[in-house]
Amino acid sequence: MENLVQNIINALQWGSFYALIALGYTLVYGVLTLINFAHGDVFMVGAYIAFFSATFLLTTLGLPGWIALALCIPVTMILTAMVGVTLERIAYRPLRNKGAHRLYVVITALMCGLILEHANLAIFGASRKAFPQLIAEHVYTIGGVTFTNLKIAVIATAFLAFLFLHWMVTRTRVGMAMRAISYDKFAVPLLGIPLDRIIVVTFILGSGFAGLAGLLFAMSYPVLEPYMGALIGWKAFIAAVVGGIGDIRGAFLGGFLLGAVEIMVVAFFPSTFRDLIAFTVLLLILTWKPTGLFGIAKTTKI
Amino acid sequence: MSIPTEKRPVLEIRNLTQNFGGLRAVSDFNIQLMPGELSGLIGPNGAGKTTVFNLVSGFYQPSEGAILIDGVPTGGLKPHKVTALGVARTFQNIRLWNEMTVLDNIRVAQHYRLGYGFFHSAVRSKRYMRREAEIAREAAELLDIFHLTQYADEFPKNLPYGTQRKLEIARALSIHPKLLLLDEPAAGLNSSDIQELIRLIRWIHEMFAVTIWMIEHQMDVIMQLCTRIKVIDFGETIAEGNPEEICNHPAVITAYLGDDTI
Amino acid sequence: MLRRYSVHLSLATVGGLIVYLAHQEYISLYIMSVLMFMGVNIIMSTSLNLVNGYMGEFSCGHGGFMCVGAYVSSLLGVWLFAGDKVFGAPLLNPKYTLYAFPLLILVGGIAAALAGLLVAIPSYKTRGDYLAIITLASNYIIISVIENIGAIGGSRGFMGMKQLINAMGKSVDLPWMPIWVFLFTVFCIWLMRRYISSTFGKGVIAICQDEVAAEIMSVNTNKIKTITFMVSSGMAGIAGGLFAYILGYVNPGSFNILKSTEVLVMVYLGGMGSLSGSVLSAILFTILLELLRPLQIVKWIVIPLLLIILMQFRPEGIMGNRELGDIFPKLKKFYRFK
Amino acid sequence: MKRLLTTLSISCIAMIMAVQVIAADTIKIGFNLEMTGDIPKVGESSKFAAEMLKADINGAGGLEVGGKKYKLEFIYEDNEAKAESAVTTTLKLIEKDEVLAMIGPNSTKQAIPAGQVANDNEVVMISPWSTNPDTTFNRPWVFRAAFLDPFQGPMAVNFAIKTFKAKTSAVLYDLSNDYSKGLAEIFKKLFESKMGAGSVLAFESHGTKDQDFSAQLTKIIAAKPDFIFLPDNYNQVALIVKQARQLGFKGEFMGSDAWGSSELMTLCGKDCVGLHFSTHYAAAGATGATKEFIERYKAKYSYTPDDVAALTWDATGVVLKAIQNTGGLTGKLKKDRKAIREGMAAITSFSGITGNMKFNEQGDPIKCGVVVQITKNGEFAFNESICPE
Repeated sequence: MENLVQNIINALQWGSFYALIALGYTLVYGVLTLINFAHGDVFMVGAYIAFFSATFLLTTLGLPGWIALALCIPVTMILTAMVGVTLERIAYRPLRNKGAHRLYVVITALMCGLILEHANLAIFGASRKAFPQLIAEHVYTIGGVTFTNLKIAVIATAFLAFLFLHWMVTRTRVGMAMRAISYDKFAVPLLGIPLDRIIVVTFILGSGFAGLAGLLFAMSYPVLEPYMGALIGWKAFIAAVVGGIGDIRGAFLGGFLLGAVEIMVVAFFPSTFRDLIAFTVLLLILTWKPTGLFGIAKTTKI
Repeated sequence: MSIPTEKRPVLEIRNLTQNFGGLRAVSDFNIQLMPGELSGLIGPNGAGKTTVFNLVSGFYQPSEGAILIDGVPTGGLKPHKVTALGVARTFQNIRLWNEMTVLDNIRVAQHYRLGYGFFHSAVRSKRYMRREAEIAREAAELLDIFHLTQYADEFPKNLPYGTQRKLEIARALSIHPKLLLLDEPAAGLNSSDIQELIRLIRWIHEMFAVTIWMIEHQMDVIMQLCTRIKVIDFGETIAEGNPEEICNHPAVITAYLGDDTI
Repeated sequence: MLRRYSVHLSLATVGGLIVYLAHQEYISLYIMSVLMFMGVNIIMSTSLNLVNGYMGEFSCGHGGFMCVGAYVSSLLGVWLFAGDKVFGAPLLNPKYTLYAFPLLILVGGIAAALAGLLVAIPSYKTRGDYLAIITLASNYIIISVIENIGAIGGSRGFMGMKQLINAMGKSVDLPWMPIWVFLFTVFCIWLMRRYISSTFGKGVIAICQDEVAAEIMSVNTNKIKTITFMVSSGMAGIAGGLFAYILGYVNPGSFNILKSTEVLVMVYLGGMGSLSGSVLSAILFTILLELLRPLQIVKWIVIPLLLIILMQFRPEGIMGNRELGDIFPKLKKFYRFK
Repeated sequence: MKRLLTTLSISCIAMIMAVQVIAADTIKIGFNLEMTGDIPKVGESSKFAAEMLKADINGAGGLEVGGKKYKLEFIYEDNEAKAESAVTTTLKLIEKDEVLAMIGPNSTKQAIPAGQVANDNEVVMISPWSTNPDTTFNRPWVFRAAFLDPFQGPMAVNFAIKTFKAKTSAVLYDLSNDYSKGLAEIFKKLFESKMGAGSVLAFESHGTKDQDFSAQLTKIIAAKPDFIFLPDNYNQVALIVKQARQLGFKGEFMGSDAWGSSELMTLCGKDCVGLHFSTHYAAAGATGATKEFIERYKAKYSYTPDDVAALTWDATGVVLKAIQNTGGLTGKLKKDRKAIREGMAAITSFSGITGNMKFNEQGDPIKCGVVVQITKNGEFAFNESICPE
């Protein structure tokens, strides 16, 4: 029982990261039907930006941890958002304007991811970076269940981010424009909504939250390396699709679902079978619900 | 020689009902189409006409009722099997394979009677060569009949709209159907094209001796071509008869013009 | 008459020349190995193009099928002809290796084709990016299965294939691996070209362009999808078998997502729906990887950058969906892409 | 378009066929390293150590072989941590660059196929880091500098039973990493043979690039083992130890030589203080050549060398010694390579910075290992030395 509760907390924390990254995938996908394969690496860049700003604030300026953290969050989010927007401006938009098949943009995204990874490797070397401790970590044990203040913060942030994005998409003008674009990309410019500006906003949101995820990730798993975003990026993409890509609720739920499946398989089966069982479960879910959990079945009009 | 089928309907629909969730798109629909008939199905937008066609061509499975093609029930058959029974159709919005040549559009439609599979295509067996030659010849002949030979190597997307319609009908006929379903063939055509279309359908009807059932909004097309017309609204049959009867049927007028009795 | 067989003749000449040069050691083993991996890449990219280009799906787990082929043909080969600590003495006399080798590779291909069902069956209902995840999941599943079978080495990998190569060399003294790679590459392209140009195979393109119309116009879409996925993964299996014998060692880690994305890049670089484009891009990509080796880390910045720039200029890949014959019409005199 | 394609293909072929330049009076040694891909740090460390050695020897006028001084030329090739790339890289080094011997690849996935090629082409290859028996098995031309799992496994078992007084244990290893998996399995077998079946309470695995281990650790901690055996790479060790502490585990960890990186302490911090692991040498309190190596490396690259760096240094040293053993180079590649192979076999004792070693008939080193403890200052302090019987 204690084990189960403990594993639920583990799953929530791990799922939070998937969810936060998957949100970025799904936002961009919803607007552009583009699988932004560079997103995992944007997350990695976010973690590095967080690392450099945190080290700068802590060591060079000698600020106390909590102030550094408070400054770190906006700095990381803004800078990471800029990286995302830059990718969109220099790599995706020209291709889109040339009317390329969407999968060519996907491949371009893949290439951008490779460049980010290896540019990092070339510039900062192969040494891994240790993320400085910003806030003191407290381990609480209640009835055999152990958790830390950081874990709670991570889970809470994921929920807040989701609520914010959900509010944004359903309640604000920009969000409505985003949804309108996902329904009909050709009609929207006719209605006077500036398509490119909405796309930029989407990238800002998606990458900004990837940056936030990067910061939190670096605080929870303080070992940074250039390839850290690749695997988690792929998996978050999987989570977003299983949830029903293009839908914010789907990405959020998919992230937690994937986290839960991975953790629970390890908890109750031999851990060597983790990938085998976890991916079989996902395969079955998609065979059972061909458009993911929240995806709307596209009715073919004849 | 096969048994004469004069008395057997090409298409028989019995008590057809289709529900989408809570919505009843078609309810208790019945029809019998005799060989050689040219019949129409009309009704206001959203009346469920295309749904009936989709049910007949096997794209949906009916919630209730039965569809028989030449006496064979189609329940549980996939669309390509239904097509192989001799049902061809066209679509409201033209659905040609736009980046495949006109000739290939006709050739691919011969899948139901290819008579060879992957293995034969790999080894280029005698049977494969014979079948491909036959298909190519028949496709060329068909294009010739429809005066489309000049476009054989073009992509359909580059053809004028009227020609695309014609090609779609030619493609449907290339599978030698017993029953041809035309879903709004006149949609999007200008008046001179419509006149040509009427001539074309009439000519097809005689030339290929095929049973035709069509949905159409252009009343003059229906009135000029069809001998029998069925009207549905909200999935229910509201009238049936020859063009004249339909024109004067009060239920039809209400359905089309609304109940404006003051 | 001569023109009709010109393709066959030129292929035979090129193949013969390569074998002769290799045998006389005019081509160094290094270039030979690059050429062999090029052959493997050609098979991989053309076979993936069948699914991603011609059928319009987005499969990103091609490496998994390669893995199945690699493992099945090497396990079978070692079991029958070499014997090792897992299987004990060989079942058959190694001198028959030469005759059985193509069969071994084909069996690997067939096994991979069966693994292709893992993707083919969900594809009846699931499409597009959702199917992409299924392919990705199959890739993970396949690798995870192999990692969990301790008897064949798990993540330690499996070896012993070198003995078969030696046995073949003993039977007839020729550089057998290049010969087999060349023959299988030609065979795969030839088979796919025949498939895709037959009326039967054109059903694949019909599905890509309008699946509803295809089904209504009597194309058995489920059957075509199954066959296409199986052919595609089968070819990947053949490529995997060759890959395993070239290396003499297989490890499940060699067939992960990275491998799959590498193939993806080759397909889209060449152009969706163009076999010659895929061949060309596989050749180009392999050479590029080899030429830029001295750049070390920077290589992996330069190559993606080159590809991004290339895509800005040719947003439909090198060939688009055209074949060589469409760009050089004169070539059509020598062969018909029909 | 047409012209572009033609020019491109012609220029590509021309470049690939380009003739290499042969320099006289140099000794070329190839390095087949993982500079990109999964484990870039391993390749980087190897390269750094080799560069340092080269600078030393060339600075002293070169390597003296048979009375003649040769300049060293090290050729580094990136195998991208891919098996197929390792093979082409090996062939390139052997044929195009005409190296006398090859160092690397480090990781087994690359070392086994590369070893095959080196053996077939009769070039001495020495893998600094690969621990899989198959790398050198039945390959007279292939050697290694690291000790094998069957030696390191017992080291960990005996030490833990003796020092921790452990009766039960748990193992967490990397499923896709054959080094980790091999060591974990040997450990389990030995521990259970000594402490009885079932004394390994939990035997859990994770994937190579995993960052969260909470589920495995929850399971392990619930089993209440006396200590956790962790044959993992140092970067994962840092995460695992931290997460175990966060989950309330207060017991001991025992590690393997893959822990032996200075980065371990930057990444892990105070959580790792006091833990033990078996390795090739103890950096803290090292004396003589070892101490000198560590200090110079640290001065040059501003971090303490890890085991790969030290092993590469030794592996390269062994090869250079073998070259000297030839008693003079003829300039004929095939003959020289064969002489180097004989030179390798002739090494009766090589005193490297990771200890004294000689090679057995399989090309595996016979050398001692040490168990070190991590001190408060983050140094790896000598605790116990264990030599093969």
